[in-house]
Amino acid sequence: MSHRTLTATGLVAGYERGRPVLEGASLTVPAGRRLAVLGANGSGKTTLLRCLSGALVPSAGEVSVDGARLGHGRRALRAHRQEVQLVLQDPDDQLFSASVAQDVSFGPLNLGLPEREVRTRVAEALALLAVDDLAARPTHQLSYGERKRVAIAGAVAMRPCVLLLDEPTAGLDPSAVAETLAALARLQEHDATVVMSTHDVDLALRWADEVAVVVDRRVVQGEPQTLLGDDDLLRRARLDRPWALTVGVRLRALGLLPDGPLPRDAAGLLAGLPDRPLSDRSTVPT
Amino acid sequence: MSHRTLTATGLVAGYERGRPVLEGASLTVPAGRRLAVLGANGSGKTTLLRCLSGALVPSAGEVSVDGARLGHGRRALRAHRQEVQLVLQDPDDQLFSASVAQDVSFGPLNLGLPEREVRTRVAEALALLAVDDLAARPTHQLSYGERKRVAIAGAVAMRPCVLLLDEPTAGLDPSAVAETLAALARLQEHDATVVMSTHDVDLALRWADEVAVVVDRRVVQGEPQTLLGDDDLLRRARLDRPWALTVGVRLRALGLLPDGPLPRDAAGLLAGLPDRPLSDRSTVPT
Amino acid sequence: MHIAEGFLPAGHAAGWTIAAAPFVVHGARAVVKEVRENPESTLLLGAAGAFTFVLSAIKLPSVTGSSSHPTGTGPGAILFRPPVMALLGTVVLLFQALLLAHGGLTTLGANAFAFAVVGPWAGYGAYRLARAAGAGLLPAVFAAVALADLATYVTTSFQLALAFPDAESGLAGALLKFLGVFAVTQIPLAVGEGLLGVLLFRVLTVNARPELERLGI
Amino acid sequence: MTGLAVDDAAWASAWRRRAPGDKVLLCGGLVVTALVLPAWPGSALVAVVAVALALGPARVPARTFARAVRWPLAFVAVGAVTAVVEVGGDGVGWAPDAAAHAGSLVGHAVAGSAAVLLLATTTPMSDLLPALRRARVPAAVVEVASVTYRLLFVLLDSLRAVREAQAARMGYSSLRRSYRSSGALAAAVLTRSWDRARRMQEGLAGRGMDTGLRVLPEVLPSSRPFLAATAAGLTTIVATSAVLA
Repeated sequence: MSHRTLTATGLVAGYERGRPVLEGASLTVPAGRRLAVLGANGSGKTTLLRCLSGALVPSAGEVSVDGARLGHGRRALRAHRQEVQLVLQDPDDQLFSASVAQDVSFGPLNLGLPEREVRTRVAEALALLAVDDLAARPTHQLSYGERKRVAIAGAVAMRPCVLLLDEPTAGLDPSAVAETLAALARLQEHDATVVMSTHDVDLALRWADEVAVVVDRRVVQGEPQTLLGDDDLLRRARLDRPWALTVGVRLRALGLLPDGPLPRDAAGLLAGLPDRPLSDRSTVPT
Repeated sequence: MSHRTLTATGLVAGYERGRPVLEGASLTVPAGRRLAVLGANGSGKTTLLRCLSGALVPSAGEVSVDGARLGHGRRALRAHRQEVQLVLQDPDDQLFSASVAQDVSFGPLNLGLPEREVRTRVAEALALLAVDDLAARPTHQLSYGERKRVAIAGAVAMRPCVLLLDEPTAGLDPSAVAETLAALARLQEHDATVVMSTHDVDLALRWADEVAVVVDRRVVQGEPQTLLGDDDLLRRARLDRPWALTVGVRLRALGLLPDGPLPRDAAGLLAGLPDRPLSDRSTVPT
Repeated sequence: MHIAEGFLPAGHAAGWTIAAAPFVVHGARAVVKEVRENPESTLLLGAAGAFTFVLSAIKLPSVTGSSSHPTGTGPGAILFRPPVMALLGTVVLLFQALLLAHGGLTTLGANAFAFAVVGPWAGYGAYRLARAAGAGLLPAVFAAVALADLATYVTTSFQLALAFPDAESGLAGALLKFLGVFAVTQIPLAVGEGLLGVLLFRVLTVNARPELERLGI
Repeated sequence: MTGLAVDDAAWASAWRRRAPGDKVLLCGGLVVTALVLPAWPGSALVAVVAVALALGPARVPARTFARAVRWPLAFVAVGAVTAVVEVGGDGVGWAPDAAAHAGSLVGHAVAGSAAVLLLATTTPMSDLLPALRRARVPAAVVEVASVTYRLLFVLLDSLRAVREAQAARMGYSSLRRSYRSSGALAAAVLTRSWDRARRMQEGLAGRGMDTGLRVLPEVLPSSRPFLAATAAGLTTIVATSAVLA
């Protein structure tokens, strides 16, 4: 895997009741950084990811990789799919073989790789997702969280430069979310660029280097701290403000947090707060 | 609807790989209060709700309403279902009709009610869930959040005393979660007791009057502030501590929050914090 | 290819409706009996109908790249038996007429006779014969599904020939014409559908063994 | 969820609130008229009326109507040409009355298809199925058909999603792989349909599914003016046809 910059320009796509879900949406997936695509249900997050992956051909606009425009031909799509992989939200849409290892081998086999190479890739993908112990298990016996990770492994075995994940943490309990995030961190170490869609603003603030908010059929892209603190934008996008920013801003106003970026999560917030009770502070001169 | 107390005692149920998912689980659903059933994926939350609703017959233990034990006969079950309704996590498991209004009419018709009364109940249930504008829309055109609320309406039209909801907010964006919680509040005003299962500890802390944590095949029940602050219990249940408690405890230690129960959410936390910057405080004597 | 609305003369449309009726009514009786004994089988039968509809929406891969769809009734005939398929197939044809504009209402009887009666019976017959002759499951499935597809289009050709006999060579000539257009071109597609059926059952024998056993396969 | 264009049109049609019985009478009348009258001018009139009603008062999108009518047109074209080709001792040629015969076939079929499409694009299936019940089709059959209608959208969604996931992993990059993927796709949809039926059974048992899947159809009152206009219109078509012929 190596770094590629994936961009979308002026996408019009995904008609619903006579109007496109996206109308002039542009996005740059920064190579090697973590991008969270945020939006309410039905805002067009999935449509955007499907366009980026080549699964959906936009009726206007274009998708390109390192500046090279994605064509509509079979061959162009084939090349694109080796570089960009999309993992759907529902793992059952992606798991159709009897056993985990068989399922993960589906993509590499279709690439026409020799058996030895396929085995290597399957083992590598399973290990990266920490599901190697499930290799011989039938897919229908797995828990939901396990199925989600196996579905990701199926895409990872294609060794894409950019991995697009549609709601990878939806429906997962906290420990499964932590395991998924750890797996994504390992993927990044293997030079894959990871994009995830979510409506969990707290998760996006905690995880992402950059966020793209899908709002009013377009995309607004920027720093998490800036966009997720923009109440007007969040209202239009039907999203909440992350609690860490709400509380962080107030604590900073109270003079309790040091300068610099606001904390992204509870651990960061606690680390920023003073150690001693404030009653000490008011008595002991600093 | 009227208040009934639903209890489960010593439930053994839901075999998986040779061992029951619940092994001696007991729970009291307090009439008229909001109960959140918390647990990781696969811990047995759904099994517990299915036993309570009568959908699953436990291999040991019993379920009772106001002290009357639920029998296994058809008639007993029929009576029980008029008092206790379970809404499944996946709305597509419950919506069998293509028309929203027709689907909601199914339960009341099965109660043998006259047509006029059925129409009243359908209208009432749709209004309570704020989905009356969807009555004439086909089920397959609804969004996931809309389908979830229509599925709840189908149960509400039975006018149960106790409504059990399996993960009613899973997969919903913040505005859909807010709409669902508002609908549940309206149900409570109609004297229904509402129980929801979730693994979202922040939501449970914010919403519930009482929580039941499913852990080690049993149930631990108590006050949200107590149980959700119990790190040992949370670790065993593979759950996180709610951020509001983590941050609240620290802020209280710093002398920034008044005595009494800790805040449940960002709004409560902000309300408890002092208004003026602390630098003022240290200069102006109080 | 379903016979479009208005294509058959009124007399033929009525005649084929009468010809299909006993089979469909027999299927309806079987369904009513099944539902009376097990109310929950309504859902399983509905799911079977939906599967048949969706199966016919799968594109059959072909060398030429031209897309064509399976009839979808072969696997159903093996899994759910021809009487039930007579009803489910007719329901699916009604849905295809009203949701996709494939086929029609006055031609529903003729289409039902070809797709929901002859196809499933021919396929099921082939399946039983092959099994009785000691064939394995997958060869029997291939024979059944391919034959169900082919028999359907032979029947359609016959229906059209009967309606539009050749001015010079009569019924025989017309049959030759329609077979040439609607059935001979169908042979590769029938083979394709048979292959699809084999692949489908091969996956099912691994992934859904208990269900197959419950259905007696 | 993604729907079917004709079904979407039916739910959004301006005639959605009209009584299904009224629409069945109108469209049934048009179909029969198209079939029994001579193609010119009878069927032609029916076709014009059906298209005008759909695009006019019923406000069906022209694009949807045009796209849907392509299917029957394809069959009609192939079928009509085959019917009027003559196979004789001296090879293949046009029958003597080929043009007139083909014109008649095409006329009947296009008019009939347009009339059925008028019904299809204005009346959702869930309005028509209760009408079947009134036509004394057994309840169990109507209920199976309703479940089929609901589930086919659920399964079509699965079909599209699974196929897309397979395509993303190159499952359709050669003929051989396409067959394997299609087989796995069919199996995935079938096993899901079974799962879904099982889970639905529990979901519905809680609401008392001991007595079948009875639901209360919407009250969509019949309109006298609509029925009167239907009768008058059909009579006019028959009369005009007789006069012109």
